[in-house]
Amino acid sequence: MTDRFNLYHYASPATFYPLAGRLIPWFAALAAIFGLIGLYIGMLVAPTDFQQGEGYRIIFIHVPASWMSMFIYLVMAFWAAIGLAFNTRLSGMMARALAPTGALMAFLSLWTGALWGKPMWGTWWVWDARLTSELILLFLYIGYMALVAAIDDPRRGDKAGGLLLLVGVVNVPIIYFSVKWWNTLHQGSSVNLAKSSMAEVMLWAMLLVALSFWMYSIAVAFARVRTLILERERNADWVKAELAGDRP
Amino acid sequence: MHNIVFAVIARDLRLALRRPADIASAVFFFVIVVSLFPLGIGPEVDLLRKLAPGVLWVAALLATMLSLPRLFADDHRDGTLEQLALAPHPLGLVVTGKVIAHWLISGLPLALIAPVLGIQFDLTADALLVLTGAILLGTPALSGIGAIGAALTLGLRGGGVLLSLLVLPLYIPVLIFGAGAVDATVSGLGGEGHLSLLAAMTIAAIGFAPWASAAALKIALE
Amino acid sequence: MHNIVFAVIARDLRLALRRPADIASAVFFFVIVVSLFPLGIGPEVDLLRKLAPGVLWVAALLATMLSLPRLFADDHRDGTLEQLALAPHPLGLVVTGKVIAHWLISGLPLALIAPVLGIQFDLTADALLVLTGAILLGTPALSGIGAIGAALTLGLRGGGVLLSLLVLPLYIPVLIFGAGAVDATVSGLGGEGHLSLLAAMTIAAIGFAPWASAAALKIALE
Amino acid sequence: MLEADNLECVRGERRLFAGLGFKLEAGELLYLQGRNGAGKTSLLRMLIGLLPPETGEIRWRGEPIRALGDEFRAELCYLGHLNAIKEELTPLENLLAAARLAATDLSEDAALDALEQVGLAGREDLACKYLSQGQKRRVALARLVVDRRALWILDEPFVALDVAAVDWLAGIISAHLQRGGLAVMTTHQPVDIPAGTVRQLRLGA
Amino acid sequence: MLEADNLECVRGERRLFAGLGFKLEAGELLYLQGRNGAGKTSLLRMLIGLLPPETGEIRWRGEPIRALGDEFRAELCYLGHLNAIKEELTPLENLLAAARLAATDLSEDAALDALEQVGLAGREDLACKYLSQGQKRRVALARLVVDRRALWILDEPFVALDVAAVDWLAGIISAHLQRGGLAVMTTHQPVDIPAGTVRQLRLGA
Ligand code: HEM
Ligand SMILES: Nc1ncnc2c1ncn2[C@@H]1O[C@H](COP(=O)(O)OP(=O)(O)OP(=O)(O)O)[C@@H](O)[C@H]1O
Ligand SMILES: Nc1ncnc2c1ncn2[C@@H]1O[C@H](COP(=O)(O)OP(=O)(O)OP(=O)(O)O)[C@@H](O)[C@H]1O
Ligand SMILES: [Mg+2]
Ligand SMILES: [Mg+2]
Repeated sequence: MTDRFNLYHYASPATFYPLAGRLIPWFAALAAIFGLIGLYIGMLVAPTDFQQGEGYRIIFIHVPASWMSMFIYLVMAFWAAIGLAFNTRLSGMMARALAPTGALMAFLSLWTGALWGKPMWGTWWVWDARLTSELILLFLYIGYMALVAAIDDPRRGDKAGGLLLLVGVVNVPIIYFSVKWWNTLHQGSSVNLAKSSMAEVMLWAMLLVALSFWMYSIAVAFARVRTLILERERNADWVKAELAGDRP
Repeated sequence: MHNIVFAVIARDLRLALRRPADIASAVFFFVIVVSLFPLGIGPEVDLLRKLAPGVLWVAALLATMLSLPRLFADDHRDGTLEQLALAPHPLGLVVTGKVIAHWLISGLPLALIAPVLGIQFDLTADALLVLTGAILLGTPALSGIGAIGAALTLGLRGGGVLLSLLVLPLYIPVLIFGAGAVDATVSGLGGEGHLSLLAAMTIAAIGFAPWASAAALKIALE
Repeated sequence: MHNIVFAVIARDLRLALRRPADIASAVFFFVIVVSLFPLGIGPEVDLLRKLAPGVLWVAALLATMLSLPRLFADDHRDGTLEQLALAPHPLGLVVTGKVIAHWLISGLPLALIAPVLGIQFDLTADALLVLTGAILLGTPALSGIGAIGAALTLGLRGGGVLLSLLVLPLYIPVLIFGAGAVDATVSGLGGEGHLSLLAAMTIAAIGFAPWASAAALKIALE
Repeated sequence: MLEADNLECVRGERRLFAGLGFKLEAGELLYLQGRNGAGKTSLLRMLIGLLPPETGEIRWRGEPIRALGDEFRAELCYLGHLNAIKEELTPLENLLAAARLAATDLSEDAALDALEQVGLAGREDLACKYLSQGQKRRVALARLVVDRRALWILDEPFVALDVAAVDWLAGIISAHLQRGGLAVMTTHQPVDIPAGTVRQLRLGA
Repeated sequence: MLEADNLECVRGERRLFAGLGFKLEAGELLYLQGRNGAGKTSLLRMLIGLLPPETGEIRWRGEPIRALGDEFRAELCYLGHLNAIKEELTPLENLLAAARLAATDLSEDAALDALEQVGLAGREDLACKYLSQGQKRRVALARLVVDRRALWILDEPFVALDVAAVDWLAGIISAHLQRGGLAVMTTHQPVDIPAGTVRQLRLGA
């Protein structure tokens, strides 16, 4: 019972707003630190690949961006489900706040992938299952943002957008397993928990960059959520006080 | 229980027959788009034969999509949708009826005319058969997925374009496997694998889409 | 006299800005359709380069066409069109304003994004320049011709599909010369001839179409 | 039978009403009043379950309507600002289709009879798009003639009707109340409902 | 000023009226009556020139309106069943746009004043789609407050208005008549226009 109460307590925009404000600098700092170390290892420490030369180093952006693009979508779908089931105010805002970062990550994944494809496969783009489904993911992000922007009533927008997120969630496993289900040009999964086929340094670099992206996503999402909260609750007393600068 | 599905189908078909130009125009649109490509691309037969599956499928997609905005909009505008939502049965069944009617009006005629167009692209009898089968199997999925998009964008001005933005990406798998089936047949690999994937997508879409659409409709009606 | 043209443009642009998703979505639709073709057709670069002009133009055509049904429909439904027809100036001027606004909202953005898409099809800088020029010159004609179709089908249910049926054939010349200009440049023949034909079509369409549309609108209002 | 408890309605940033409650028994009519924009339509849409109230609850025969779902809707008949008729269909087809979709029985004879009562004799087979404003409204109202569901929710039913039709409709509503039905209604025109208990509720200051 | 001569109206295969004529002078109101479907809306659409009459002629200041064209329309203000407002625009924007498109001058202050008069103060900047049925009608009516054209043609202007607004509109029409304007109006609600000469015309048997 108290657990439940706590959950609702933090799900209230009025409590979440200052909390997010306090956490943002920490996440931002972590993002910078992990990113710098990861890129340092990736770019300078990791050995040159005997097959691919230096070009392979794009992997340190490509793989973390691809992971994040899928993960952020899952998180948004999670918030959408919570919002539709319990009608909580914060969930819709969380989903909205995450969307641009997700789209950015999907775009990064496609872009770095395409850059890499030119030397590796001799072409920027092929219509294979993984690449296509990742492109669909980008379109889903864009479609979500367009849909919620087109609906003026924020609550209705949240609900409609949430539904779209849930419908699109089938795409994520397709991206992930596409290399297994269809034989594609794209490389199969080489990182898994039990054993890794990658050199250990490379793995570390990639994980660090991934962590950095993760922290970055949280920081920006919190920042966006704060503006969304202010916008939506602009008539609530606590927001008026906040804007007037009464609050410590 | 299933009476309502049939009632909706009967009503929608009657409305469609009241303006037969509608059905005819979807088919004409399909025909015109398919014929536009040779115009923009040039007359080389080999090239055309290569393009055929892709062009036919893209045209089928667009023809379906063009009729989507009106799937719920008419009922919404004149208040019928409200009444349907207030009827004492699950809204999902109503939507199932509407999706089936939509397919009968827009998907089925496309499948019937597609082989005729395929002949002009110099496709073999085998390929034509697979083409027809693929369109028959794939278009119900297009109607189902389209219903979700139509419901989500209902009542939004400029919904038509937003709708295509939402729906087209979801149509891509149908396009890939639909065109893939024909391609595979042409190159002698056999299209069965693609066809069974299409069938799976259609079954999933028909089973699931009406309920997602119904949820979206309720949001639109608030 | 020309005040009214500007008043109409200002109002339509304001309405469009009130729902910016509209403009964005037309462009996205264009982008998506252009990307669909490679999907259906396969990834060979040479083939794609050959297709590029045709595909880009067909997509521009479809994107324009998709926004046509709403050109007059919104004004018709809420009674504004009646008021416009009752205003003390020629209805043709009002329509001129609406056509110009339509081009600014739908045609211009396409021209701006087209070169970016062209790059992906591996077109040369020359070809890209001609492509942009051709789309800039050709889309006003599309808006003008489209207005006639939109006016003729106004108020008819199923108008959307009927509209494309009427308008697409009239778009074919624009398509042929538009794609032809790029093709000619790619093959080193120079696209000027095609471009000047496009310009001529646009001038004719902009001068003539509004008055034909106005006549059609009066019939629709009876 | 129909109870509303502590309802609050917020549209955009405007609170239209709060703490609103009422009880309605068989044979009673709730006559909702209030100036334009007071929230009458919004309240009706809450009562039929299309608009979730901000706070508060609506009960039918003691159960919350959200929990009842189809059971509640089976007893509900709603007539809104919009006529819910298809312009391409004839009045007769419209009436029959509406009945089928609402899962109520209606024979063709009964439908023809209803249309005659609303003064559309001779126009049963004319597509509705050719009808005048008031005639379209009458097609929508024909549903009420044959309707035996318990709860009628009517949003400005008298709009566009001529004097004779207004009287006729008032009679139809009275008959419904006398049968033990309930009704909730808004209208800006002063109309006299001859039978049944009329309760008034005024929204807004 | 406004004369109609021997008008005949045929819709489909139905002759709605024939041999209809009237004369209306400055300061007079023509109050058109008739049951639903009698042809009131059809007659009004003839008067504004959108529906050509089967036979007969309509004259304004002695000239046939078809010949006058823009000259006639410059003196005409029509308010139909539809409100002719854009749902996305605010009431203020709607009013200003309507004035510009009708080529009449309207300052922003005058527009704000008109909106206040129709009771929309505080909602000038809310998109019209959020307004209630009656509030939308009021936005459309705000045009009349500032309108100084000679001939008003009003198709059921009182629909959806609450009692206060009905009175207010009746006053506006009176003022128009007293300024020497003309008006043709239909309504099913009994409304009292305090000033000007009211002529009645009843359509249909
Ligand atoms: C635009 C093109 C591309 C897209 C959309 C794309 C997409 C993705 C995605 C979504 C993942 C993460 C999935 C997972 O971890 O299983 C991934 C991982 C990966 N991609 Fe790509 N990719 C593209 C091009 C390339 C290219 C050209 C290469 C190199 C030949 C490449 C090599 C890899 C590798 C090595 C991984 C890591 C797999 C693992 O270790 O699990 N990708 N890519
Ligand atoms: N997003 C919004 N922001 C502010 N106000 C809103 C919003 N949406 C709706 N409203 C207000 O809510 C009210 C809706 O009222 P409703 O339609 O229920 O009125 P009504 O009593 O039926 O009026 P009428 O008699 O005119 O039909 C209006 O006053 C409208 O201005
Ligand atoms: N194609 C047609 N065939 C037969 N009758 C038609 C046709 N088109 C219109 N009508 C009839 O013409 C009349 C149109 O009347 P109009 O709209 O002018 O009526 P009104 O007097 O304004 O009525 P209301 O008070 O209901 O607004 C209706 O009676 C309608 O049935
Ligand atoms: Mg209302
Ligand atoms: Mg009328």
